[in-house]
Amino acid sequence: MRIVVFCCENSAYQAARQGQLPAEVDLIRLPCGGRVEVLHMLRAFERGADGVLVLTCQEDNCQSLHGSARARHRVEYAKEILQEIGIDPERLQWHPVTSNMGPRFRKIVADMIEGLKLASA
Amino acid sequence: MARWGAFICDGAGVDAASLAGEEVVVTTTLPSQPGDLACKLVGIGTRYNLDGGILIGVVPELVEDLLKDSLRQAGLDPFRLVLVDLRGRDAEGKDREIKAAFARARHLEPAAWAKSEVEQRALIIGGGAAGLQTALSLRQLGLPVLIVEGEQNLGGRLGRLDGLFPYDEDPKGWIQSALEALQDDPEVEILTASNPLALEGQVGDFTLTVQTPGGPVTRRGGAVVLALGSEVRWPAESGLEPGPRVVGLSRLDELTRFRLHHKKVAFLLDLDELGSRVGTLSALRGALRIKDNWGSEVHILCRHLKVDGKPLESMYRKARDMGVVFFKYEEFPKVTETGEKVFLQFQDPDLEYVVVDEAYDLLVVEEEILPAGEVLTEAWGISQPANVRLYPVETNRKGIYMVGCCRDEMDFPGAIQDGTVAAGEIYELLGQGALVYEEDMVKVQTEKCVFCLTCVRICPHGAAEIDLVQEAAFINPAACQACGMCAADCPAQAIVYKAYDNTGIMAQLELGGR
Amino acid sequence: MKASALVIGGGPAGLGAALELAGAGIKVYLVEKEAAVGGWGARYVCKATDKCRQCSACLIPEKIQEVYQQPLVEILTNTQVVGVEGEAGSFQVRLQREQTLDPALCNACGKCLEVCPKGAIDRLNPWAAAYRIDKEKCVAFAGEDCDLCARACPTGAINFQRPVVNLDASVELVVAATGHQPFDARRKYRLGYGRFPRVITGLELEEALNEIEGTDIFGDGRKPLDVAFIQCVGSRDVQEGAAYCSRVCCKYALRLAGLMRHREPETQVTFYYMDIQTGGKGFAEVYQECRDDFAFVRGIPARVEGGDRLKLHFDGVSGQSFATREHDLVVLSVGITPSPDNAELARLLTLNRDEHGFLKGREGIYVAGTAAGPRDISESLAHGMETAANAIINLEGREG
Amino acid sequence: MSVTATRLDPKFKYEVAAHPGGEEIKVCFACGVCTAGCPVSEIDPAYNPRKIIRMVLLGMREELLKSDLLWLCVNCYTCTAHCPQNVKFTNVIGALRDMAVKEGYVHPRFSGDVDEIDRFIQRLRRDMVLAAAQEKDAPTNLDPQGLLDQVTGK
Repeated sequence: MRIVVFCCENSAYQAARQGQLPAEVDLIRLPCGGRVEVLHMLRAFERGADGVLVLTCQEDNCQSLHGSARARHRVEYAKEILQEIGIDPERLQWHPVTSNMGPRFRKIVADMIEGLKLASA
Repeated sequence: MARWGAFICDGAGVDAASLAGEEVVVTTTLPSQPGDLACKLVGIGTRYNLDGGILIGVVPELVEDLLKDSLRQAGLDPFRLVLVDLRGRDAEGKDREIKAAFARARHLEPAAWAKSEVEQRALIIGGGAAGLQTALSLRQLGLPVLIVEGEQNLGGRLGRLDGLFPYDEDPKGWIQSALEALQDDPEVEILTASNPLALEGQVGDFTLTVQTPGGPVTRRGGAVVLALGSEVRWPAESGLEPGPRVVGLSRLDELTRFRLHHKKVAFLLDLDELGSRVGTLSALRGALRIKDNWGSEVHILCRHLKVDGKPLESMYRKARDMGVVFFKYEEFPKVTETGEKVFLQFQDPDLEYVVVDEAYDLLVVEEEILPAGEVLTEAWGISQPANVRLYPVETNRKGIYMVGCCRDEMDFPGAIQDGTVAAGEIYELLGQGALVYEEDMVKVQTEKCVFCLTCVRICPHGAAEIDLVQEAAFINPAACQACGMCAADCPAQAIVYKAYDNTGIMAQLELGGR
Repeated sequence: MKASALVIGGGPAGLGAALELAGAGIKVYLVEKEAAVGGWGARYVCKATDKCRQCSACLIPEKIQEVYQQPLVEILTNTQVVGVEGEAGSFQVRLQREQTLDPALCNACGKCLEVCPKGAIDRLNPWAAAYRIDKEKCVAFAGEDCDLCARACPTGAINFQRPVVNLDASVELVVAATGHQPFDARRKYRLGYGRFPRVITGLELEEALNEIEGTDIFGDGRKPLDVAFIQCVGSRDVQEGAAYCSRVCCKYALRLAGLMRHREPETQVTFYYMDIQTGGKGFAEVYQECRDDFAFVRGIPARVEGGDRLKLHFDGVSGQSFATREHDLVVLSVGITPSPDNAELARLLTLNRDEHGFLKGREGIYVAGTAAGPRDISESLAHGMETAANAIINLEGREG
Repeated sequence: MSVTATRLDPKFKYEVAAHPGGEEIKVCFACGVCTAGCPVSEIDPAYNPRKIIRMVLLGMREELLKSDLLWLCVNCYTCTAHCPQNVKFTNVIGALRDMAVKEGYVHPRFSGDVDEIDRFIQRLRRDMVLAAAQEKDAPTNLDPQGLLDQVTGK
């Protein structure tokens, strides 16, 4: 199984480093949630990812003001595309994770893995 | 082909032999002390004529900038340093983390640094306490300033106070000494009775157009400080009308200078649900003066008394000790007015069965304090939302700061703090006389740009501009704060963010699953 | 600017001051007596619900990273200031660094944790890259012969033979950002802290929520679903020598309550308070949003009785005068009190203290953050910046 | 109940403050800890120290001085120990009782009776504690009524 996690380096990327990461996780560091493109998320699925997470700052806590909001909108749009091509849109999720939310990061990843295992069983 | 070195920190638990690949010309282990590490890295980089390095360790981010700095000093390209953080990874995770780093490294292009001269002058709009403090601090740091003030005199709301001031300083005296420090200084220009018309340019080189009594003038500066102050507004929605028996808190200063024979005075605070710390401060100060000067019976009605600031709790206690009675109302009091008296009817929640029905000679009402100049900031695309990353004085745009009451309700020490902090930030930005930035960090491929203005519209930092000569968008490298939003949103894929370009991101995705 | 500065304390104010000073080209010795920088702020939880609640706790890891990346800041952990001599513009400072565990060598592999019989090795905060030895618990520091951890350490980071080093430095200015002490809730005996396990302080709730997702903070499956917050514990209290509002408690308590409710929507929250302080940018909105979700009782309880549930004796106004109510968790919103080190610091740095015991600066020695009075994280950061800016101004004045 | 302006006496709080024992009353900020810890309030919620102070500050002289509640305080000083502002409420009650007598709201004899009751209660308390103490090794169930009968000689 492979989970691709797009992380804002100001927040989720730091949270990811607090504690053990499951082997399934590939972290992709971005300068801001606003950098993530629909294309990146779709390409991740195309290259074999079972789940994709886009983890950014809280929306009103983004260094670039609208970066997190834009990331969320793009995830919503990409989910629609996934739906159309027959991939469960729940495989793609956006969550806000601030830099000091290590436990939350691990829970989101664990929930995703759990969900994927259930879906494939 | 690029020549890469792989550097493995002590304790990373990675076998150097496993990294052998064609582009790796040297692998070595490194000490963990940041200083030693930087030295060794630079030494090896120079000796093997490397193009870049992959640093594998635990928490290498902590030393990232330090290393880049050392590399730059050694004449190497700091932007071809890829860090691999192995914290929290098992053997398989480590392997994938390293592979992804190599994938990214192959696509990294060297960075070019540019340096541009800046205007060192700060353009301060607003000559109240916060604006004056910014100017004073900047002058002490040796930077020139321009102060633009709409009124005839400097001082703002502080200048209209007389005695009703709960701090050690005397407001008039403070303004006087500020003026003395500023007015004969050749590096200070003060434009009074003047209003800003337009602001153009970017950090390091702004142009401000000001309407002065003698006509419009333009001034250039490297930073802009908005010290626009606040406006006092009568709380009309409360249904109260100002009159001889009902006055606003802001009029209390002039009123209490006279000897009046009001036997009973009431203060009504928190009309807009929450009220302000500043309002409570003036009310307490006013109540104490009324007690002193008039000997009246004073009642203060509020929802929550604000005590979270230095003199507040002690003033509150002093007021109680002098016999001021406080009521914490839950339901807004019923106010009726006859020619001679103001009647307040309210329930005292501390005595639930008692409805107090009192006649007062004077009712002092807390007004709303609203930030001033919102029209201006909106027109110029400057904002300071309640975002902790901008606290205290930064705005969405680099080189533009907001200080004092135009960004939050604030007392005098708050305004002083804002002014000082802003001056410190400007000194850091402009003190060296030049800005250093990475050229083409975010680059517009002019041939692909279709002039759709998406980047101009979405750039949160106002860094995207239109270059009429090139007929394409242009990301101002000095103002850019490297979020990459424009690159993500450009419909023509014309914008490339070098360190995080699509090829690099895609290469990391190419690795595939197991 | 060629100058150097000593910043004592690596909490929010110290970090803010160090970054500001270094930004102006001043070499900074950032001295922290604990094993990692970050201070109290590094132990607080992110209180965001669906929205950011502007608690600023997330800024701490970022500022830590920034100081590590700032070449002009030399971070000295496990270090204490033992002597300061001289005057503004030329201080000679003497530092003492205890280095049994060298954080630069530690890679947090965890081997020492496994062998320590006393559980004396831990991480000071989740962002600390290295472990630390808790000297209170470690038997080797108590004089016993034990070096299990040192033998287990693969990198040689732990070495009990490593001597304490003395460092001398010449600096032009000193910033004391030595922080505060949370009020000791045991002093309010009747509120049951220290006697009943489910009476905790706000700080303990912060740390507990920081370590888990959800609200099962005791790990016993009994999620607290009926929570009482008692405000002004050790603040606005003449008897405790704290005749001031601590400024932070209303904010953190409301945010923590909001967070608990966000994590567990069935949570009932009751606030026992005198006045809610709503100052600070954006906080009024936070209060207005959560006001309808919580019960507010204007009255401070006098007594908490233990049992299966905790029984509070209080006097509420508006028709509930003298009453008792049961809750399954009581959180005491403890205030900010002057650090117990302040007396020693005042002697060492020749500083005065204000009427409450907070430090006051003098020429060349500046006091920042909660060492000077109650402040929250962002206010401390800003105060650190202001203090540093003032220091730079005075330095410029002296040079120019 | 509505209190009209004419019946409120703003001078009352100063008079109480000028009376020995009442000095600190004005600094009360109504946190309610006094009532929350009061053993009398626990039995009779109508007796409420916070409200009594409020009545003084508001100037409800007559309602307060003629009130029976004034005489319920058992002088245990719990409120004084708890008060964060150092209002010594037990002393305030003393001052108010004094004023009630002086201003003729109660007969001076009544004050003496209250003293008698207090002394009697102290004796009763002592006897009950001693009775319990004598049997402290054996499990006992206190019989207050029996003890009361014993003390009053019934």
